[in-house]
Amino acid sequence: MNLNSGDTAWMLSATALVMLMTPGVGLFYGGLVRKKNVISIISLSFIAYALVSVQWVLLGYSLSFGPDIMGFIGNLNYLGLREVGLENSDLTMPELAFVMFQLTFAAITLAILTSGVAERGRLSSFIIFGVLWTTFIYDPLAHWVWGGGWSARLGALDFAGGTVVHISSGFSALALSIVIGRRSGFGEYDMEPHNIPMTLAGLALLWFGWFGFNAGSALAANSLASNALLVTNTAAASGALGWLFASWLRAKPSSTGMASGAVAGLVAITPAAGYVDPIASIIIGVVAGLLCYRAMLFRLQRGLDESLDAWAIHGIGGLWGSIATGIFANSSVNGYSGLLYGNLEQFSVQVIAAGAAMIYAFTATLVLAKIIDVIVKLRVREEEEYVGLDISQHGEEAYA
Amino acid sequence: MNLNSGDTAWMLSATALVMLMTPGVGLFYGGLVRKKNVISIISLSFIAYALVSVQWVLLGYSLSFGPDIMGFIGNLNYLGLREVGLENSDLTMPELAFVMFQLTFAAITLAILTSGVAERGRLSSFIIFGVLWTTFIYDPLAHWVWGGGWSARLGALDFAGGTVVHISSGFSALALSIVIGRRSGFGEYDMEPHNIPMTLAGLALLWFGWFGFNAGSALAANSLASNALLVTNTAAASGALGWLFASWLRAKPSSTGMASGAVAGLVAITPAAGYVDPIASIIIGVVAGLLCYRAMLFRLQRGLDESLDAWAIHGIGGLWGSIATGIFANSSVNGYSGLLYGNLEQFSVQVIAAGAAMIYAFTATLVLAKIIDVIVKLRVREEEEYVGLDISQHGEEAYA
Amino acid sequence: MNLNSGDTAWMLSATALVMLMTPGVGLFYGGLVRKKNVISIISLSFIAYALVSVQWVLLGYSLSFGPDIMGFIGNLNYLGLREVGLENSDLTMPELAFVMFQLTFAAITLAILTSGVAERGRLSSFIIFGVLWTTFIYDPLAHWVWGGGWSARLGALDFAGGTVVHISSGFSALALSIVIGRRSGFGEYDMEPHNIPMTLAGLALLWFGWFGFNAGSALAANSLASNALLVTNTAAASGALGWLFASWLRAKPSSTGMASGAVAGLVAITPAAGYVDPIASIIIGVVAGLLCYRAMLFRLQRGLDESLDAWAIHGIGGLWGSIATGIFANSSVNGYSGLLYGNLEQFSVQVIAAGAAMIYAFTATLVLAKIIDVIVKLRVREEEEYVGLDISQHGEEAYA
Amino acid sequence: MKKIEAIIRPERLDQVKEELERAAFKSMTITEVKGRGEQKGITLQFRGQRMTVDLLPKIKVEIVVEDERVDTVVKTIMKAARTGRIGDGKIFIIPVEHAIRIRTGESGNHAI
Amino acid sequence: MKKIEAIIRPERLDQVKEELERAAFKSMTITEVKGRGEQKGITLQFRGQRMTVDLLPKIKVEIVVEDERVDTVVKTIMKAARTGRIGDGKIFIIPVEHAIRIRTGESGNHAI
Amino acid sequence: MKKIEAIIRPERLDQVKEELERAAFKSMTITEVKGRGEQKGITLQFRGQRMTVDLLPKIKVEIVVEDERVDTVVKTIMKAARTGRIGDGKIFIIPVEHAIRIRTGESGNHAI
Ligand SMILES: Nc1ncnc2c1ncn2[C@@H]1O[C@H](COP(=O)(O)OP(=O)(O)O)[C@@H](O)[C@H]1O
Ligand SMILES: Nc1ncnc2c1ncn2[C@@H]1O[C@H](COP(=O)(O)OP(=O)(O)O)[C@@H](O)[C@H]1O
Ligand SMILES: Nc1ncnc2c1ncn2[C@@H]1O[C@H](COP(=O)(O)OP(=O)(O)O)[C@@H](O)[C@H]1O
Repeated sequence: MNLNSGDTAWMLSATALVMLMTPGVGLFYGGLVRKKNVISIISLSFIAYALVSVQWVLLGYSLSFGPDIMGFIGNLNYLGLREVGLENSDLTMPELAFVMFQLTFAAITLAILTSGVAERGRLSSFIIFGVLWTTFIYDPLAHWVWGGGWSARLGALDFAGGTVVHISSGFSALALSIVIGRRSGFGEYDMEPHNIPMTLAGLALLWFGWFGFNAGSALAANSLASNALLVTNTAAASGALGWLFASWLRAKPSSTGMASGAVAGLVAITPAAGYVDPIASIIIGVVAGLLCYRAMLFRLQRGLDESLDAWAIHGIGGLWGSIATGIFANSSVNGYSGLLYGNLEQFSVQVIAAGAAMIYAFTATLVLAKIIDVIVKLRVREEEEYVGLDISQHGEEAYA
Repeated sequence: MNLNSGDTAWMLSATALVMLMTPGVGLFYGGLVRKKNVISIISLSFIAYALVSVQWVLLGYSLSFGPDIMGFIGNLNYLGLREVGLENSDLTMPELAFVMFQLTFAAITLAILTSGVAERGRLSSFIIFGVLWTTFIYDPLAHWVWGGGWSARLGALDFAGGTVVHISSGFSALALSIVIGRRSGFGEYDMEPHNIPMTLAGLALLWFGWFGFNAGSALAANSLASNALLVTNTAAASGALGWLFASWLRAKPSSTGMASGAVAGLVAITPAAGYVDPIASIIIGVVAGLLCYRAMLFRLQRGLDESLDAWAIHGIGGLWGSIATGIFANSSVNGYSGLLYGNLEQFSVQVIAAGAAMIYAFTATLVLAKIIDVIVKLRVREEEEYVGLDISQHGEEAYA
Repeated sequence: MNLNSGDTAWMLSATALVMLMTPGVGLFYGGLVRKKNVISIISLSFIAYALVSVQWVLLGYSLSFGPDIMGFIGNLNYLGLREVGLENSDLTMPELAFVMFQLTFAAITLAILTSGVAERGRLSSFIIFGVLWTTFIYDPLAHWVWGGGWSARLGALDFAGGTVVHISSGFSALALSIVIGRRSGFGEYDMEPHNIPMTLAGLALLWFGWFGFNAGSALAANSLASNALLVTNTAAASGALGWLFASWLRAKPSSTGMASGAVAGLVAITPAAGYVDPIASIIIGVVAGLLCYRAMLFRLQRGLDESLDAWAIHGIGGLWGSIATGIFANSSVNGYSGLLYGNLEQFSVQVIAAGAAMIYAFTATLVLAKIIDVIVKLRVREEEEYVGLDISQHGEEAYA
Repeated sequence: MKKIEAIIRPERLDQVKEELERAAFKSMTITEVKGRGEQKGITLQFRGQRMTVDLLPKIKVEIVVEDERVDTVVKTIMKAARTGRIGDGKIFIIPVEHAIRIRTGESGNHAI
Repeated sequence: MKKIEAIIRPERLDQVKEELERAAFKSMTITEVKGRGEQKGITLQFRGQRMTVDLLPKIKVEIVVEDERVDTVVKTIMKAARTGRIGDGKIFIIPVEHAIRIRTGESGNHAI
Repeated sequence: MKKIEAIIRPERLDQVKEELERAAFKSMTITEVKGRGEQKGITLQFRGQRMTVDLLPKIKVEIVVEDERVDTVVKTIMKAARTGRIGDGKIFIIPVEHAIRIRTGESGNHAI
């Protein structure tokens, strides 16, 4: 296809928007941790971004989007972006723009799962873990869905990464948190968020950037992108209101709940954004708010210290969104229809694809984390955890 | 018309930019309140955004842009975005992009007027108020000016919302603050801003987002948008410098004054951005800075507790901008000319349109707020106000 | 050439992105200073932006891009943007969009050099200095490189401002810091950053905005812009990792080091972004991280109080980037080749252009700063410095 | 010498400072604290249930004075800090055996 | 009257508050402080070298009580604040000569 | 036992800590406070008018020691905190009747 300057313009902007989501995750998480760990958690997001930025150019793009090997992974043709022309026949934009757009997705996925090691993960071990995780877990998953892998061939729909980004990071965070163990003091005393306005500022960046994430996934400045933009916003709003009102039934409605609900709505609409209409997006968002709220309560009941709720919000929200795509897909939007319009097959395919992503991400992360833990220890020493990771990992204090 | 991918690309980006302004308002306000109310005021912005996001899709777009009823409001044809095609013959972008762009305007308008209930408004009452206000006050005003209502037919110019967004939110905030009453302690002891860097960060997001607000209102990526972008920036800069130097004559020049001046300049150029040239924008900005500064002093003299100066900045700035459009409109920019170029009629029309918006917004808000206050009480109880809204409305503390 | 809506769309977005970098600098610096000076340093960025916004429209654009006078500066043809049409035959976008895009570059350059007066500069003197500096130092430098001046004619490459923005601000900051002298207490006791998360938030805005800075400098939404986007990101990531690991050899790896490294990478790739390939960008970034880290250590050894390291990061990073362009330029990217591909001439030209910018910026700033210091004093009084600039210059306290 | 430790409402600090100044007491040290008294803070209603906000923000004002001036300081603070409602705070008097001015090394009553 | 000044671990504050409440001591003032004891904080290893983090965050709890209740308060705090590891903190007892309730002007034991 | 309460310049804290450590005093508690002394803070000029910044940031250092070591501590602090300019701060000595180590329950001089 020919290059289209409008499509390219939008993809450049969308890429910038998605990039900003990673520090958005950092700030969102940063506000939720204790004061002694805020530098650590924000830095982990940046470091995740930096590591993946380099890995993607050298290796990751090839593994994800290189010519298919057995439906599972791409080959090494594009190593170091060799043979990646500045233009690609399938796209209306330069291929490097596509490479870069996809890079931001790979990066934020790793950033999201820092939730699982929050306030106790060793910096050096996380660096090693991160590079391996993005290579062995993210890259194959991206290949399955977007790179021509088995999931794509099966006909699974994932518009902007419900499985690849959210199920994968959410369930990986859960696995990671199980391997690394609970924070010392968890369940014994309160670990209050140290700076809620920071979390809300993070939410602002996330919501903003998500427009690039979902509407950018149309890979063009067209009707589909416009639909994605609108439903993304509505789902976020509905998720925020859903969690707000649901939590209001039990206690005062917290702003962190509202924020979590908004993210839940954004997560859930991610796979669906190019397939569902605005009314469906309201339902998807509200259900995401309620469901992820329940998931969080469930996690707390079970004493699981997946500390910043990547599992409850991204994992469960992504699961719901992937399935919801199979329910609400409306052929008038993009030619695909879901259960609601009588297409049971799409629904089944969605369940299979989501389930496979979930199982792969969880299991592979469990194994990878365990191996790394045995070799270099994932967790800081007790006294390092006590004084906080900012001092013990970075030699800094956040606030003077 | 045909879809233009460049125009669409810009509108997608512009929409994202405007979206970010709402949390920008939240942070701007958040820095100005006391520590015990910061979560409340930031959350109000997000909640305003979420409420309007849903209302707009279900109802608001139809009331604003649906086929005209007597010049006053749109009909219900577009309820739930029924019959809103993905493409629209008047636009060079998908209509859903236009719907979403306009949504962000409706949302921020409600966020701005949270100034009037700052540090004392009940969350639940504000939710009810907000939904009704956007339906009965914003939607008609948007219809008057942009939806083919009487004001548009009269020939009033409002490029990006001087009347619809700023006069309406500013004067509504004033009405609201009168109904709800002063904060307890107002005038007795100082209520210092608790975090000025937060306010300055909010300013950054506002200034940034305003480029989408004004240059996006060209609805295309063209010369008009470029002119709007440039004059928006110049007016903001001039407003900042105007307020800075004016306040310097009385005391040390505060950063909050500089920030307020920048917003005043942005507000004032809003209706004018597609009609005036760069030199005019400097004048509009400087005058906005001086005028809104005086308005703030006047408000304080009068003991009015319109706490975060939505009235002084958005109300008076918007009034000035609407009139200034009638003065400085230069036909070389967009075919319209103002008083300066001998067109008294345009000037008169501007005064009428601005006056009508002011009166409608103020009066209707006064009535609506009073009714809601009688039924569910707009204000929290005294002891809730004393401990702060963060704890009493959200059960949270901002900083640990 | 004809207007292209896609190119225009991208330039409007890119301009907004670059605008956000200036408050990004403010926050980056704001986190690094002591609590008593945070309002001052953030405000200086905004004020720099506001001053240049007005100056650029009235005078600066003409001096930079007006018809050439002796290769040194533009003439006054475009004063007040007179004769600047809405369209320009060389561009595929409206000329006002180009004017505004360039404005954001001029503005941030002045903001960067506030590092040299941090925590001790008089507000009023800085305002005078700023207006003169941008007129006599920035505008000529921009003309040399981009306005058809001698450097351009010589064939020097500077894609997005390595010399104009970074060498110039970095070495000017150094000169300024020498004239104004060290902060009282410098070297005697620790002056710890007061809010590192603020610095990291600033980094987020910088990294994000830099996409507009570099990819926008393609002046079109095309392959070149896409290449610039990708290499910008990779260099930033590599710079962050480079500094992180280098500093890890000596001590715990600080987040401020990581952040500084990212900026160093961004600075270094700036002149090169349109000429080098992704692999080269990794090298450029890593070297930038190492080099600027060394430069910072050197500065500290020498007891130089160029307080926020504009010199070490922007000055040295810009120098490295300009030279690296002459080394790594790859003709497959944009038709130019560097030393690595046997083109010694390009390398020499780069050295000359960078050297000239460095010498001009340093010397002219030294003279200008000295003159202003003699006349109006650049520095606040000792007791004003002791209580902090927030109170003494703005009459405000950052946090209550 | 005594140290007067007054726990007051934050919104009364300016008034306390002013009144003390008028009474010629300039020196003081203040600390942001949180506290609760007998009433255990402030009780809010939420769906018929009570919820108590204890640990409200307070300001601790510390003033070291000669014994004979203690009374004046106490009275001055009481006048300025009193609103008549629960939460007005308390004043404690603590003995100080010695005071030294770091700058000059002066000690005793000269130092305060 | 005595002032009991207890420097405790921040993570134990809730427990200390609760136990004191159960023992009918509601009034208190708390301050965020930093401190170090004999062990000079916590020692970390970094490439074989030792690095000490002194000045760890602590909470200072101040409670003024009648002389005869000092013991109960001390015991209660000790019970609630103790983890058995270095850093548990200290309690200091300081004489208070006088206490005044600002709201009512009551003084002495009635005021605390 | 005495409590030494020193109000010092924040920028001198590191030096004070160091000197105390050299003199074998490791334990201390520090609090961020604001204060003013006789000079009422710092006076700035603004267009011919004077404007006073009172309540400058200070650090309160609290050290409880046996009676006989008070002098050493005071001298050490004075040496380290002194710049010779107004605002150097003050030291107050307050009686402590009792000290208890929470971890062990030890009390008296053993506990400090
Ligand atoms: N016995 C006490 N010991 C220590 N601090 C006290 C004591 N009594 C009162 N205070 C302090 O004085 C403040 C005001 O007390 P009070 O007037 O009883 O108010 P409230 O009932 O609102 O807590 C408390 O918040 C606390 O900080
Ligand atoms: N002699 C003392 N003077 C003042 N404060 C003290 C003294 N001893 C202990 N403290 C305070 O009590 C806290 C706990 O002391 P300790 O249990 O010895 O712990 P650590 O060894 O971790 O410092 C210290 O952090 C300090 O704030
Ligand atoms: N009488 C006093 N009571 C309580 N605090 C005092 C007293 N005198 C001095 N201080 C504390 O000591 C600090 C330093 O005092 P001083 O050296 O007189 O400085 P300055 O003149 O700058 O206020 C003050 O800021 C205050 O916190």
